[in-house]
Amino acid sequence: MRPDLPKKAGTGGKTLAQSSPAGGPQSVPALLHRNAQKFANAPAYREKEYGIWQSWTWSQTRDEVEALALGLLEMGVNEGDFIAIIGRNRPYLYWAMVSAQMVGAVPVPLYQDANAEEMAYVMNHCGARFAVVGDQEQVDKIIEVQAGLPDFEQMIYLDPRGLRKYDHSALTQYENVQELGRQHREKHEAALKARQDKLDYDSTGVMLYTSGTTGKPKGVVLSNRNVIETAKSSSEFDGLRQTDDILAYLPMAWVGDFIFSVGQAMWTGFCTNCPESADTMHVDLREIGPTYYFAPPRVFETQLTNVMIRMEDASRFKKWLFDHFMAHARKVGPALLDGKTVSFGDRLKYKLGELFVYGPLKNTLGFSRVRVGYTAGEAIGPEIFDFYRSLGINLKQLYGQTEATVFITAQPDGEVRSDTVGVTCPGVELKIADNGEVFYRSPGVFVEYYKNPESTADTKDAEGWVATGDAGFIEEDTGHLRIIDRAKDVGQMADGSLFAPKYVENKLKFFPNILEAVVFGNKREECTAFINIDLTAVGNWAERNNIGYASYQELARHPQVMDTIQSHVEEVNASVAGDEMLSGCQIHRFVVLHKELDADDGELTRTRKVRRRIIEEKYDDIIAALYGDDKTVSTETEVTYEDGRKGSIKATLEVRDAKVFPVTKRMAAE
Amino acid sequence: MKDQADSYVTDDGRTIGPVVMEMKNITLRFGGVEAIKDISFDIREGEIRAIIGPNGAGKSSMLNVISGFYVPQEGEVWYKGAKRPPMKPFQVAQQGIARTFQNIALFEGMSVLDNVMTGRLTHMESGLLGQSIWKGKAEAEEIANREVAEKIIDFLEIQAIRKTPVARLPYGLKKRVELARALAAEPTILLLDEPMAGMNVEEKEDMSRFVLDVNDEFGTTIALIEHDMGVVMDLSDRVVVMDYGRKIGDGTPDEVRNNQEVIDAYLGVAHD
Amino acid sequence: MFYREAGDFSTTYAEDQQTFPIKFDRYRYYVVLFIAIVVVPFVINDYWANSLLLPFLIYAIAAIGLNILVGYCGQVSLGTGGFMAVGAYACYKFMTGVDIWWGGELLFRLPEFNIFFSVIMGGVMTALVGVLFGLPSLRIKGFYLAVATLAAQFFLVWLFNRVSWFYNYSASGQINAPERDLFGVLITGPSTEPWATYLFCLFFTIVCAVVARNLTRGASGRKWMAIRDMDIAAEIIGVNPLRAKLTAFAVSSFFVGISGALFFAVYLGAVEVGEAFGITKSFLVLFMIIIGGLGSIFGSFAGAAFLVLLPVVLKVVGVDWLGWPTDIVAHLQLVIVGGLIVMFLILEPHGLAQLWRVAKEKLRLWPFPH
Amino acid sequence: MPEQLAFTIEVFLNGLMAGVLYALVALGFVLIYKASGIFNYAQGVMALFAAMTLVGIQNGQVPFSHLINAIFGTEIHHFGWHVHSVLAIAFTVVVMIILAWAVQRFVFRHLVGQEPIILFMATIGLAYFLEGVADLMWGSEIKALDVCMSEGNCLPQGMNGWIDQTTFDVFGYGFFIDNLDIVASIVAALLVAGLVMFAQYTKQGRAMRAVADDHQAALSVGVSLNFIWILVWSLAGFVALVAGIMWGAKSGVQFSLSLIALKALPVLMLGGFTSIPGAIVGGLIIGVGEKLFEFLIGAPFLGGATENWFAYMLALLFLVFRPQGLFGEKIIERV
Repeated sequence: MRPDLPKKAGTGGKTLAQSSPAGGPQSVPALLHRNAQKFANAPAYREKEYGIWQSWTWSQTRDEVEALALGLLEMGVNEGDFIAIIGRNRPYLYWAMVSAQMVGAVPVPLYQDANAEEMAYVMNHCGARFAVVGDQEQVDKIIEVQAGLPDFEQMIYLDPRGLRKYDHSALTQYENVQELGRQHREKHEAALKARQDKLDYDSTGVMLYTSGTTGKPKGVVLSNRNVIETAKSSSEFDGLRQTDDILAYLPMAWVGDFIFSVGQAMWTGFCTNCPESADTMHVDLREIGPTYYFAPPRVFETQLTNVMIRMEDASRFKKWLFDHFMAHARKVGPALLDGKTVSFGDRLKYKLGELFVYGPLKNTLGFSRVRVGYTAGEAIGPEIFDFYRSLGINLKQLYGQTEATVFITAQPDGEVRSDTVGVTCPGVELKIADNGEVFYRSPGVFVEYYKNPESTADTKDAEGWVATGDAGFIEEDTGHLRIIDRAKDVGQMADGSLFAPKYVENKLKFFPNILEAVVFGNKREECTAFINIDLTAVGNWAERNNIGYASYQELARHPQVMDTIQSHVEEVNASVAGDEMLSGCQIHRFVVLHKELDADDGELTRTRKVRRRIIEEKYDDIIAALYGDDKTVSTETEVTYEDGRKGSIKATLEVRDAKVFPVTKRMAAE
Repeated sequence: MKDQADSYVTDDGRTIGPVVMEMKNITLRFGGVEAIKDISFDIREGEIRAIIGPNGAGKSSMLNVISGFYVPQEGEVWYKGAKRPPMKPFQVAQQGIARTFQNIALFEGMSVLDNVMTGRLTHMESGLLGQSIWKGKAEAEEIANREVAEKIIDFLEIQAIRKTPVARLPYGLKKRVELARALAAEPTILLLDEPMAGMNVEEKEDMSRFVLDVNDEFGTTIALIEHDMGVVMDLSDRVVVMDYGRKIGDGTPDEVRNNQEVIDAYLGVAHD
Repeated sequence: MFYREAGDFSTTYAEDQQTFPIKFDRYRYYVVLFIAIVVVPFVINDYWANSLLLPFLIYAIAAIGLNILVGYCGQVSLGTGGFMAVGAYACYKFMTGVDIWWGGELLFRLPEFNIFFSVIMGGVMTALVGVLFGLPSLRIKGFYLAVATLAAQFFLVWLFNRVSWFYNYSASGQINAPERDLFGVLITGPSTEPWATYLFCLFFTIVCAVVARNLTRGASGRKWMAIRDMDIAAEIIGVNPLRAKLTAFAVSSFFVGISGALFFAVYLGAVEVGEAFGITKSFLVLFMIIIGGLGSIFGSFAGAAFLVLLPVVLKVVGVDWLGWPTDIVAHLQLVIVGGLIVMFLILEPHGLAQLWRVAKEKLRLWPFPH
Repeated sequence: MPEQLAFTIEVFLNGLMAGVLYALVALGFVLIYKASGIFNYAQGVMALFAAMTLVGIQNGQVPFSHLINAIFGTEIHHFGWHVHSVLAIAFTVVVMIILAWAVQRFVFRHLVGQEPIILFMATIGLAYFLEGVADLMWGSEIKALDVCMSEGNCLPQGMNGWIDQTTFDVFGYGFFIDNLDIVASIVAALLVAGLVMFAQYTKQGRAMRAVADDHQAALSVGVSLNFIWILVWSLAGFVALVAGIMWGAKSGVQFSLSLIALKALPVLMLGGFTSIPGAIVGGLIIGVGEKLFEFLIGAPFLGGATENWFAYMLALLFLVFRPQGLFGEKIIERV
């Protein structure tokens, strides 16, 4: 056994030890057993496969998981081993995680779209001995790097398609492992029981690698306490029920998915539904109609854009109906949702709207049944946010991170606003450092960064306070937390005033036409920006004004497009000017970038966060031009295509000057 | 040439069984014209057997003979070691021979799923009465066969269009659906009539992949027609080359590639 | 607009394959059934029964039958009238007791069948005749066949006209339905209650519709449609064409026979084959399925309803309101029906059913146009 | 020569004459079918329509008078003049041409490329429509039709179907045959010959056949489909008119007239839809066949009236053994 095994590590664990419930289930497997008793015949997992929703009850799930666990024992999995889990969201993979925990191993979910090198790094770092993967694609990736993985032994795959001719010495099919387990049940039953009994609040539940905006990913070790406590408190916070349904479609390697689809699911016993494939996601969402739903802002954004685009071709009457009632919804919808008093007439009219517009709309989007909806990860545009809420969808924001097992703050029903991230979740304490950085402490605080004590020390101090790396402040009157930006990105302009790029970028990204924006200005006199247009929205606009375009690049440099973007930029400047703290961050010059920022080019993280430093290096020539005064700049950029080939594109970009505004007093609109 | 009875293993690890179907001196005439002149060849279990030749070489006619649609004036068809008595196409199908068509012959009035289900018809025998009551045997049978059909649909990655009427599909997808329909019959021999006809490069690659996968996963014996030599050569284990209704070559792709007559036929002016 | 499908999903193939997979549709269907079975019988009166409901129900059966043959199997038949006649006369013979003669003397006479079974026998006999006239369909295709079926039409009508055995040697050459009852309730004869006759027909209509649906969504249905869409391909993938076509003819004729029997025994009561089951009847039913929608059970109902309603409406408007002479209204009706047929074939070859489908799609997508 | 035989021969002759008429109507079908692939069920109703129009014009009836009276409560019926037959026929021809144009313009132009069966159903609808219109225009009562070339010599005396004197005799046996039938069959025969000529030797005729063989090709050599279609519909209309006159003169103008279409169908099945000679031969076979059958078997043993179905049964049985008809050539099916 390795000395640095998380079991006995983690100050965070100790300080909060007393908060572990006496007798209650102390591990995820324990929860599973509880559910298999309590909700024996209630649906636990569903997956759209072969045209219908294949379903498993809790007791069936328990059997499946146990079979796999026994199989793992037979294959010689040791306590403390790491088992990589790679693939799209499928019940079998969730089970694999629980099985891993049952046998005292640690599940390590990885991003399925990670390339071979990224995988190699992670698997090497944790020294995974086993991997459970989805299909041939994943198998191939691992085989590609297997040579460089000394500890790696066995791969277990789900979908045998195309793998028949592979050398099976280090390759086993999932079903066969389960079969193996069932055969050797009595041989290992006792061992399995023993290993499960050893599991307690402080044993490791899961290890998740943070995509990390900079540098190599870090392995965040989460104990059962972290998982169960947060699951428990957050479930109570939102009154989640056993009868709820969620759609599991976000990367399994992301802490959110783990907490929703495993933590909370296990705690409350609700049903986790997996879509058939990426391209049937929306149909499946509509069929399942989840009651508890999470999506990052961009998903809601694209969806809203699509709604608007589709409404464009609607008949005049329908369009009128839509606009008319949506206007009304914006007026009273949110108020109704927050249970504020609304005049009878307005209620009646809203009811009508519900019949003609909101209801059908929610239905076609698959939101009819959503009782609790969350968005997080980045700031969401006010009008996007309000759109969904005015429909009567209880969409809320939360603020969290892997190190906190997600929940730091969240918006309670009735106190929902687009510009805050809510109040502290149960059991969470907050403090704001002088430089504005937000610190928290909670039962969810991670144990450690695996094999990385110094980073652990940097992030978490002796009392268990964890630095979020975000700058923000707490509103005195409401106690709501407001996030301005990444702390390290909050810099200073040459004149010493505050520079919060993210804050401005978000305001920009609130415009449907703008997909991404990167603002520069640290230590400089004025701010400038890169902008990516949204191909869907702008492309559609182009079609309707029959403007032909062959590529993103061509559309991006179309003068009319430039004009629109410029007007957006200037609007933002106007609103930024309203905030004296940040008024220095108005954008003086900008370019519309000739290519879309892309994770494959390392410009974004897999969770689509902007990688500033890399961009700054890569496009230094353009930045130079932004701070120079010539009207155009020619550049050449390397790109990676879908199939991994590299290429490069040349382009000449137009640099535009944007109108800036004098500092004004805070206006009501803000 | 290996002996008809024994089986061998290809270098990519597939087992090719003994001969499952043999054409003996087939001659087919339409009125005066001889579409096929005294052709003989065999198809081995689990192999991919290609029949190639320029347009109008009589490939399709040959396929139609195999699937019983044309009755040759002379010659015999041996199937699973027995001489095949003259039979109607549907009987041939019931014997486990499924096929696709050069110019797609899907049932335009039905959904993709229903089309694939028609492939299962040879496996369904509940009577009219049972069906009219539906509950019970008929439904059970329906569901059992639906499961098979769904596996095929999943295999060919057409889940997203499961319930779309085929009339609305683009050409490439239709081809795939037709393959699905043929596969659904779980045939002993699968006949593909120019599976790549009218496809662009990617579609051709996809189709080739599927053909290989089918042969791989289900060990289905495949006999396919192509006039585009390139595609066939990397696909098939053995190739018959036809020209003007005669057989001018038969053997592994390499053997055929170096066959002078074949080269002439292909370099010589194309005749339709 | 009224559809709320989120959360309405199927976890088994049985659920996925049911007739109304969408909850909303299912409930609407139950409501209709409830009204038809429970409410109507209490409010029905002679006028409604005889001028609308009975003909509607009976024609619906015929339309479903013909639709199976034409709409699903693609075999056009113009012999519907003749087949209905078979149903009617078979029913008549069985309810009055079939008499078998040999060489001029009566061999024996079957007991009189109960009206219910007489109707069934009407269907069975028609099925047999249907198969007989279906045999050529193997060789003859398209409208060669359509025309061939006229042979059935004319021959059968002639047969029932000439062979007095069929009308029990009555002087009038007509057949009259004697009084018959089911569980003591009069179903046929002059003194029946509207609700009784209505329920009797309703029963058959519902059963036929359900059976038709079950057949068309299962293996048989696919065989038929395969033949319809591309008979050669169908045969090559293993469909026995003769079998498929003959089953279609049999099932279709069975339904048509039932409707013929009901038409005679329950609705008209007395029939002169020439006028009741002439070629115009064949066309009428054909029109029903064209207007209603080929290859759709719902269409069969819609078409029947439409063509039953049309004359009534025209009469009410033309004769009762405008006070025009009846013959003119009758002629107008010809013009309108003919015009409608052409119009439908041009604008919506799939008939009312298609319009319905489209409307439904729109409602499901509401407020989006597509 | 025994009586029986003489009768038989007489029946045979009658059949032959009827057959010529069938052939004539059948020809109407073949023309349209060859040129446009439309199987025109409305042919018979067109005959009825033509005949009624002719009578209407002759008697100077006011079109739609009944309808007008019904709507406006007026009492108009006739213009009060009488139109000379030749003129009336001329008018009627014009009407039929207009009809042809209308049918092409408003119905079949919109159905181009539909399956034959759909087109067929459309013509059934058309038949209903026309019948309704005809009745509305001229009233549905039975009308006498007299076609007179000039005062006095009307050919032949209208509805006097009866035969009063021996038409001619051979070996002392009197053959009784209706003059009308003789005239009719002569006219019909002439017309048939004429049409065949037209189809074979005139420019339009050749164009017509070109279209029949291959639309695209015909188009490419600059044949106007539209024109051809209107042409054939007009021809069909003309044929209908003649048939209408013959039939109408014989048994009066009434609905039953439209049933000659039903008579022509089996003729076509027998002769094949596309073959002109087929139509003629088929017509004769059916005509003779049904008369003889009725005379020898139907009347004595089956209770008569077998003409109704005999033709169909014959055609049906025949088709089962030779689906492509008498003159059609075998189709090789391909996939």
